Amino acid sequence: MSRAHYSIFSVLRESLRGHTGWGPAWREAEPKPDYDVVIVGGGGHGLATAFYLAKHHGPLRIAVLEKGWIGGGNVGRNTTIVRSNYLLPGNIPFYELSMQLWEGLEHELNYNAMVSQRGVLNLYHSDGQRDAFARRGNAMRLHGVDAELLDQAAVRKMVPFLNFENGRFPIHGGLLQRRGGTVRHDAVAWGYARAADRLGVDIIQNCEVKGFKREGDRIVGVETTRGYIGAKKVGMAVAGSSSRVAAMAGLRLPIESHVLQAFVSESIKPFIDGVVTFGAGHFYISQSDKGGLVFGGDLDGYNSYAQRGNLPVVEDVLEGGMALMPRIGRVRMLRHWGGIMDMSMDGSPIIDHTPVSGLYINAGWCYGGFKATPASGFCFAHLIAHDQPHAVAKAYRLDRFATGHAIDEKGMGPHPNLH
Amino acid sequence: MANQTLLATSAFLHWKPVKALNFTVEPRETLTMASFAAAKGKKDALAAAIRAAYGADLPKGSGRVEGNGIAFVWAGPDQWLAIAERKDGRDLESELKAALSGIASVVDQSDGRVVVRISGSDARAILAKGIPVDLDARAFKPGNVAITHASHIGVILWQIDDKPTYEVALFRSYVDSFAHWLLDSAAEYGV
Amino acid sequence: MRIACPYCGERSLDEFLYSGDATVKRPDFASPTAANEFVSYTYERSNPPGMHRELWYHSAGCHAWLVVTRGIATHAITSVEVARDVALNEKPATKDSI
Amino acid sequence: MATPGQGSGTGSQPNRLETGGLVDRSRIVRFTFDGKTYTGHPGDTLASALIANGVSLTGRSFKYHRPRGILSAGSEEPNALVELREGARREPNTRATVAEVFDGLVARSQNRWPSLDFDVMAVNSLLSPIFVAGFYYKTFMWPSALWEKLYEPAIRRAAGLGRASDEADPDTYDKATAFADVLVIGGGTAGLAAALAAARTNARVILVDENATLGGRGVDDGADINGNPAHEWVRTVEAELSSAPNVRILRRTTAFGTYDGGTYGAVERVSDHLAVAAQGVPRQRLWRIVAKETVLASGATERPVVFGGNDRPGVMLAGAVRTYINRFGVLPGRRAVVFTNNDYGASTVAALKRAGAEVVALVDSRAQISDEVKRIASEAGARLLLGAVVTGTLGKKRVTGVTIHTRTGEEERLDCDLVAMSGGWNPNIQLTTHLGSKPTWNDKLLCFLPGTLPHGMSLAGAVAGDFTLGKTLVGGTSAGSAAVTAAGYAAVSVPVPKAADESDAVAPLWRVKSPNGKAFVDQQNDVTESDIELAEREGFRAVEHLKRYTTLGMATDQGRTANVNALAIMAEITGRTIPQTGITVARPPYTPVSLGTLAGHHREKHFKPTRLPPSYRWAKENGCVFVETGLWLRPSYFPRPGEKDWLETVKREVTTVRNAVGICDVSTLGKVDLQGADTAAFLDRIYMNGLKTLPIGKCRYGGMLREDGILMDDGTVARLGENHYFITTTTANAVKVVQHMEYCAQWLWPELDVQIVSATEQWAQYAVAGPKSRELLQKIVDPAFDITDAGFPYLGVGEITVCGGIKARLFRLSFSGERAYEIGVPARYGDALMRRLAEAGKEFGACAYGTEALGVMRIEKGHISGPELNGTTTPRDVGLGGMVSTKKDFIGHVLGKRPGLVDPERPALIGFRPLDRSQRLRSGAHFLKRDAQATAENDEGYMTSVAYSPSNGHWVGLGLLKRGPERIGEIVRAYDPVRGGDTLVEVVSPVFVDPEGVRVRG
Repeated sequence: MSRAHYSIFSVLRESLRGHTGWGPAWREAEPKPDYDVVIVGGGGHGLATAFYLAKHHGPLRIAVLEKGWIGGGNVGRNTTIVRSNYLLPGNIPFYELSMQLWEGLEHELNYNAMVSQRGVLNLYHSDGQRDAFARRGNAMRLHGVDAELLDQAAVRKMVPFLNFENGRFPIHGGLLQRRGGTVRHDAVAWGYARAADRLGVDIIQNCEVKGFKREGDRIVGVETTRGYIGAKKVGMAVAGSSSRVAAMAGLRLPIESHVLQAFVSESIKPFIDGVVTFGAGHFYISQSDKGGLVFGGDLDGYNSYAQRGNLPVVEDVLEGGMALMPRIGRVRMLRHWGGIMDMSMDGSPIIDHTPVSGLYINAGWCYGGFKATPASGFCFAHLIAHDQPHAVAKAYRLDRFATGHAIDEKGMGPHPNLH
Repeated sequence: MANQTLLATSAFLHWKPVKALNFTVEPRETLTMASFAAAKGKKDALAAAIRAAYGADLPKGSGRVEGNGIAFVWAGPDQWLAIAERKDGRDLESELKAALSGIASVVDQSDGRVVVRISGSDARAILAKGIPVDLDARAFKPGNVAITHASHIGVILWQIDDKPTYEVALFRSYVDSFAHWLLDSAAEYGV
Repeated sequence: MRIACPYCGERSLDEFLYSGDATVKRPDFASPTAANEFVSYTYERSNPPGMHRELWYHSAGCHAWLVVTRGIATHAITSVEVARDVALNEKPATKDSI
Repeated sequence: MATPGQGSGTGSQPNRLETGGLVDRSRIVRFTFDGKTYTGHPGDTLASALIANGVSLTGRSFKYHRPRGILSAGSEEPNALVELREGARREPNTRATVAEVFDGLVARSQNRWPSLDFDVMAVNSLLSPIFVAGFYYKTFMWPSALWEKLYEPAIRRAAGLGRASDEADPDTYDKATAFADVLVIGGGTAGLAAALAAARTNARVILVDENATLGGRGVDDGADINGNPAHEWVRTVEAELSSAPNVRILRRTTAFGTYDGGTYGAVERVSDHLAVAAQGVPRQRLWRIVAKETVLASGATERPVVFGGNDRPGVMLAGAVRTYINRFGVLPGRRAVVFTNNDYGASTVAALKRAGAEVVALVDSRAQISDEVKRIASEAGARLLLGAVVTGTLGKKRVTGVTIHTRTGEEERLDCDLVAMSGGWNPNIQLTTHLGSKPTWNDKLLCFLPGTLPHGMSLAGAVAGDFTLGKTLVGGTSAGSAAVTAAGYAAVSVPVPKAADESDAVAPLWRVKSPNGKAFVDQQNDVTESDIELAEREGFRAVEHLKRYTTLGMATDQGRTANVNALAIMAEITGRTIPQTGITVARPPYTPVSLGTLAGHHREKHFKPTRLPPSYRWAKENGCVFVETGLWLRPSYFPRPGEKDWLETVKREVTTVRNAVGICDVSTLGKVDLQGADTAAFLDRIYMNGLKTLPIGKCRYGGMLREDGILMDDGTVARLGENHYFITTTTANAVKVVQHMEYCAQWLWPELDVQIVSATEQWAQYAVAGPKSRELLQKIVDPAFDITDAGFPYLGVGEITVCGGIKARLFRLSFSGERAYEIGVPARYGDALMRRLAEAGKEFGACAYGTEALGVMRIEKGHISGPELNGTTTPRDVGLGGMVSTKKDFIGHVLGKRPGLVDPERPALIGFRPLDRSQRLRSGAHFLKRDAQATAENDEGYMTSVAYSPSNGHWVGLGLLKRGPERIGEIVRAYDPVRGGDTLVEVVSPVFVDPEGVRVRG
């Protein structure tokens, strides 16, 4: 039954027999001695890479190695936002490809990851911010991406419960991407895993990579907690742990690991439709289909591999929340947690060869990794298959720092914790 | 127009006088202040010069001492804030520049910072609402200094006596916001 | 997280700003390989999972720059030093790159 | 023996026992639930008062809308969630089991329509065969357009429990920091014993407890300590602690999170038990508690058993039954079946019996139990069914009976209105795991116990696995002594109170197989035993997968009543042990914390402090419109009567400056005083241009780069003496520049002699600009100072006096392109100086101007500002390439030469004017070649700043255009689709006024 097509009909059929007919969404594969491509990291990016490799570049023998349970990294602990409202030409086409892949995802995977395009609204609070958003919106439009610049009246109409009257920083308007929205994060990992599995990809959980095996300049396999696995090509998709894994191959990356906290409230009746970001503080919020307010703010700001943050940042986030939305004062925070971000030196990702032949890297996602999942997998698969970057990801080179081609959306310079 | 002199304006624009049973707040508007920092290699010379001129031993760490009508408040590594009453035209910048020539840089701070005196048995509980430093009598005593923040506003705080009485120095432009926080925090104590 | 500032005593995280790796040293601009050295100094990080020597700034306190040794996975701090002292100890007093 | 419902004054509370409990029976409070008025007593929770009134249906479940009642008596309650209060104070999802009743309390049930009793959405129960875990992922995919239009809106309409208020929260919140030698979390018997042992040493002790009253399970169980009722011992200890000056007791305070460095977050519900908070008193307070040592005495939460219909109102945790009887004096049922796998069943039987209830049976899943338990059952007249289990419940909105599967395999029905169940206890270990410690499984106690403890934490009582009263007192006392010793105090010997050690024997029972009806594991999220089986079948076996796939443990109790049972069931299905199956990690907060509390004072207008410039009062009196610039409120423009809009005002202000003189408060610019023998050398390494050669008494424009070669800030550098410089920064970067300079001075070049002092606030500074500026200044500068062009030329700086001896600094600088000065006086004179300048300027037609006019004039002169200094531009990009020294080391020198930064194709600063001069320009428009398609490939840069130029009579702009300076005269498109703009513009010099720079020199 594991290959069953998901549909309302199969659900109805199974409901008549107590759902006893469903099989595993993906097989629990045992590692084989060798593969054409080994993807290290069973998060969203690794699974998506495997799926697109199998779908577009096969036939290939592909394995995804995951040290714990799949989807346990970024894809399992983010604030679920998808958007392509980027500013720079190095980023826009990539994130727009991602947006388009999201839009077709459920049919491509036969898995409903609840891609929900309820809009992403970035508020502005000054003329300078408005013009910066105009520049961004215009850049998006030049790339064929939807963007609307709203004035205060239009924002009021959309989200009347914001603090228009008594704010420290007045809300003048917002930049809206209607196609932006949210996706049920865990389901992305499961959907890609199931679809990749159906294309023959071995998804191997509880299999930690402990080292790379090289012959000369070339990678030939990986040492794992479940033994040696040979590979013609190895792709790393281990954001959050990129430096650690790269160090096994002798690489130093332009990356620091930082903790970003995320928050969810108790479940309440939905009143926030899309995603709203506060331009005068570090706060963004949406409401899940279950009713929880999902929100976040700034990085804790220091290097960390601990998946937890500290209290001052919690307070900072909620100060922003109450500044923007004073009606949520009596709603309760249910949980807060920290995820580890590969913060790159310019705030943009890396999809590139490494100096080691046959070893490819997909890293540095900062906190943009979730929305990038489909395009990241798509472009990484392209790179691994063809040894050439995909057209929309060609700016994400590892050597861009040496050549002076940083892709710095925020203009913060080589300070990872400020991106 | 004649060159008639300018009148000073209070930094305490929207300040209301506060006097409750166990809590008083009093702006100190008549201070002259200057910061000074030791030139490289001149720390000992600076300490000697202060001792000679004012009979005070400059605190090496965070502390406050008094000598000849001046309070010396530690204001960071090798930096101090000198504070005195501004009576009879006393101007600490010129006074210290003369006394410390060649051994310390001196910068007038009489207008950059304002000082608020906060006193009374409820003061600790009220200050604890914004100042994240342990002000308990066993941890913080008269003569102690903390550079910290009060409700997102940078302050230098020191204790004067056991009532307890504290003084808080903050940058001038923040006075209104500071007052708002302080009075809000004191409201629970009937202020 | 609480950091024991050598000057001010133990203070909460919100008084400090973090500024990255304290093990990289600014290269000499006149070195023939300065271009590469500056790239490495500015961008490449070991980002180790264990103890990390890093720069912090006591921004809401005494304005001292500090070198903090801290476990990245545990957040446990084993030492806090004054950055100026660390720099002077590591740098010959006579060296002046200009 | 107490009997229910007979006491005077409680006539309307049929289930109130005549005696017993700690409520204040002398007073009556009235409250409403779903519009109906009831009475209770001070000391009641909403739940105990509802039980007293015989209300057992309190809510509907999330997914299937099944009727639900009160499961527990504490903060773990998953079912009895209500909307409390009304209007702006409406508070969703409040646990009735912890909400204290007060006179006038209004509560409503939630997630039901039209009423709790008749809920249309209960139809979902019929669809439950379809609505199993994960069914969303398999459906609603076709056609895709319907997801946002139909499926998801339907799901969202059904989502959520209570409703957030529609209005801003009117209550106040605050925050405070507290420091303790010993923090004791939990005021049960263990915590009290620990606090007492610590307090007697004079150490600073903080005791927090989430309830209104102390005592915990010792009181709930009606136990004896030192031969007297436990609550008497509690009262004695409380009295001693309350009177000790070194002890702070925080009641109604939940320690919700463990953070690094011995910091604990706690929320004190200061006024939630009152109808209205007293004047000046916050609703809730966030405590940040910094503790040297912490004794965690957080107790344990009882586990439900998973059996058919275990969610029906009337099924209650056995410990909660005892709590309602002993603490509140109410009886949750008259005919009870006690269902258990442990020896605590006996105490529940005894409590029920004592309270006058009939105990129909003690159903114990164990075949063998102690004689003591048998004796108690027999004394209570309860049937003892050993090796038996409850398989299902009867009734609809209230239990009317149970079905039993006996040891011999027979089915039996028992009538009852209460099922008191106990599956054992889960220690409340959450605060031990917040820093990442993994709990360990204990096979004897059948629970997770804390693993490695956070630094400084120790345990006492049930959280340590000491489940008996006697052990809690012994363990609490010794933990308190040990903690206080570790905190540096000499321990004082404290006698350990005496109490009986009842048996804590327990045998595994997680679920009853072949349940009669749905068996719930997570009651709030409606996750059933068969959902777990389905998850396992589909491969979601990792505990995190199980949780995420089924939403188990994600309810408002974070799985306190669900997780261990779920793990055990998964372990059983997969043939693994519980620890092999995994553990779920608890995240803060321990119980949900209201968002307002975490914001405290800093909300709405007080989100951030507001900085007021020195002449704020003058500006306000003169009708100024202010603008938020960072934390500052800066004068933006000064409208005068009759001016129809801001543009007209700004035109007037600019024209006045260009033709006469204007005054602008520029005090917000960062100002830094630098002194020391190496100051010149130091600044040379920080600025891209040379400053060593700057003569004393002169200013120079300077730019500083980041190490990556990108512009960081610009400003002026004035040399006041051989070793004394005074620099200005932009308003936005004032703090950042000081930080950067201190970094350079302390870390990069500690050998240099330089002292850095921020002087931003010391000086009120005014730009006095315009052809008549010198004449105006002449009127206030004291006659001893020569400010003629000869004596004080362009870029001069001098320390002078004004208005008869007020010390001042005069700079001959111009941002506007006119003859202009900046004059600084000590800040206290700022307002007076502004008044004086305005007054003295009248004869010249002077006006005040704000940031708008300032911006217009700098654009007219092609000067860069924030939009050009955006963190991605190089000096070359903005026309300052010539300033960059090639001879010296400075920050940004080496990396600024990277190919990507010196690429001639990079957009560079140039000026623009509309081809049709009547058209308006907009910042943020992108440049395209005149005939090019609007595509990304044709994007050649963007407009950074625009202004209506009164001097030119049309809009002018600055922008970054690919090879801009080479393209003067070319016509390009300024494309602005987000505002419907597409304007042909001419590329022109970026200097629109006085290109020769004559006027600035006068």
